[in-house]
Amino acid sequence: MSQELEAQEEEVDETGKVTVRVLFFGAARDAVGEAEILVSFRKHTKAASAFKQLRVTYPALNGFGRSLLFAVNEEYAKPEREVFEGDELAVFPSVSGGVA
Amino acid sequence: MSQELEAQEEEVDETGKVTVRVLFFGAARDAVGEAEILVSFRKHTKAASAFKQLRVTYPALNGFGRSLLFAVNEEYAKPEREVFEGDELAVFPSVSGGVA
Amino acid sequence: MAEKPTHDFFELTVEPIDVGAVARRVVLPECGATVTLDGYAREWTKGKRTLHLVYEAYPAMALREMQRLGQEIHDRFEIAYVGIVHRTGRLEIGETSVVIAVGAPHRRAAFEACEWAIRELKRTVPIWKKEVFEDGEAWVEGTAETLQE
Amino acid sequence: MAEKPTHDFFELTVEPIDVGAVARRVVLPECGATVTLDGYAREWTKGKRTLHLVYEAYPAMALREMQRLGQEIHDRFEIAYVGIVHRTGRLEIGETSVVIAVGAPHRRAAFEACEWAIRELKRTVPIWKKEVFEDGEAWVEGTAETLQE
Repeated sequence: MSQELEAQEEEVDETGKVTVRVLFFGAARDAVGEAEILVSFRKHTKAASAFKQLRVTYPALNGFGRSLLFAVNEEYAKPEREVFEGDELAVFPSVSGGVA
Repeated sequence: MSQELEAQEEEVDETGKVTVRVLFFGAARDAVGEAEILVSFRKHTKAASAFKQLRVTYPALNGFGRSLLFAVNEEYAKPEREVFEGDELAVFPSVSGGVA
Repeated sequence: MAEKPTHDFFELTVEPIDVGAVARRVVLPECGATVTLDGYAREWTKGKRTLHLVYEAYPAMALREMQRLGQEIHDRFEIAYVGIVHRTGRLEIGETSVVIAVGAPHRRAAFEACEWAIRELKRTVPIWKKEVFEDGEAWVEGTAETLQE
Repeated sequence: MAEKPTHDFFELTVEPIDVGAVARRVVLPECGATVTLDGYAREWTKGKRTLHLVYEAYPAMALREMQRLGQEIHDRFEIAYVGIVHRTGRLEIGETSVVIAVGAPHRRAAFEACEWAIRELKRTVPIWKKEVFEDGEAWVEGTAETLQE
């Protein structure tokens, strides 16, 4: 699966693919070792599927379990939301700003 | 009763009397027309009785009903507390400091 | 009465109150949050316009009651300190009449204690407010009807 | 979304936050109270010493989530405005990480709304805290486990 995703990354200009930016924050960025990447998915991929593929590519993300959150275009992503060309995805652990 | 109290005020040096200061605040001061007076009571007068006598002397205080508060020496007065020579009594409406 | 050192403060002042200075006067290493109530003179109340206010205190007793309140608040809530500064005299609209700052390790206790403190202050601390309108003035009635029973 | 003019403000900053300036930025004539939460870096947590903290935000989304929070708070509480300023970057012990100020005609709503706002901010606004200790550092885990269900 990891290879499949990487293969997609090399086919960004092919018909039937969409390319998006993916941002990682906080402990998720440390785990992945990247702050931002470009990734391609098949057209009509849903957000839930896109983030599942990212977990496969970056198994370190599985360490966060259910506390991992996903956003598309600066909003928490509904699972059925379709991912479009140029979207900005983000992956991060549950937030902890503010105070005690 | 008003005269009796006034009579007491003229006998401050007699044995069997105690003289105290009485302070009025807020709307109670406006009603009474005095900020501070000297008053004498019989020795062993309880706070409840002292304040009852003040209400007789200054009937305007009755307009406040149960919202009138009493203090002896900067503390809310227990009814049975005895009033001693030199005590500082205070009479005022329920408080309204602070904010909305 | 607590024997340990206290960071509490209780003051009356006729000068304008600097809310930030009160809120940040005490910052303790075991604390993570300060909740501050900034109370100020409201211009419009139920459609009636207030021009300015006058606060009057029975100063010595007001400070004693604030200190009593301070002792009780430590018994009731897990807080590190409480500070109260109340202004007296004439206040213009929008000027701060009272600031209550409560610092605590955790914010929940700070919120609860700060709200309790202002409720208790309005019930027991001898300070009175007079509202001055275009057509007169009036002392504001408190609501502590059963305080002394 | 409210059509009426708003006095709300939502900001991220790398500069030190002036709590008093945030608390007093908005003072409205129909208001009588502002409740402010000042959150700051705590030195001691469960016996462990923190040397300093680092806050990281997803800035554009953090501001969007704060604005969403602002809209919801007006639906839930009778308040006049809410303002939130959150600092990012390195913070020394005792420095303010977040200030939430809520102004209302009556203090009860201001307390409730301010406490709700910090709870919601910690649940949904994408900002993360890293604690730096003598012997290492650690991202602090949030608790929003079911946010996305």
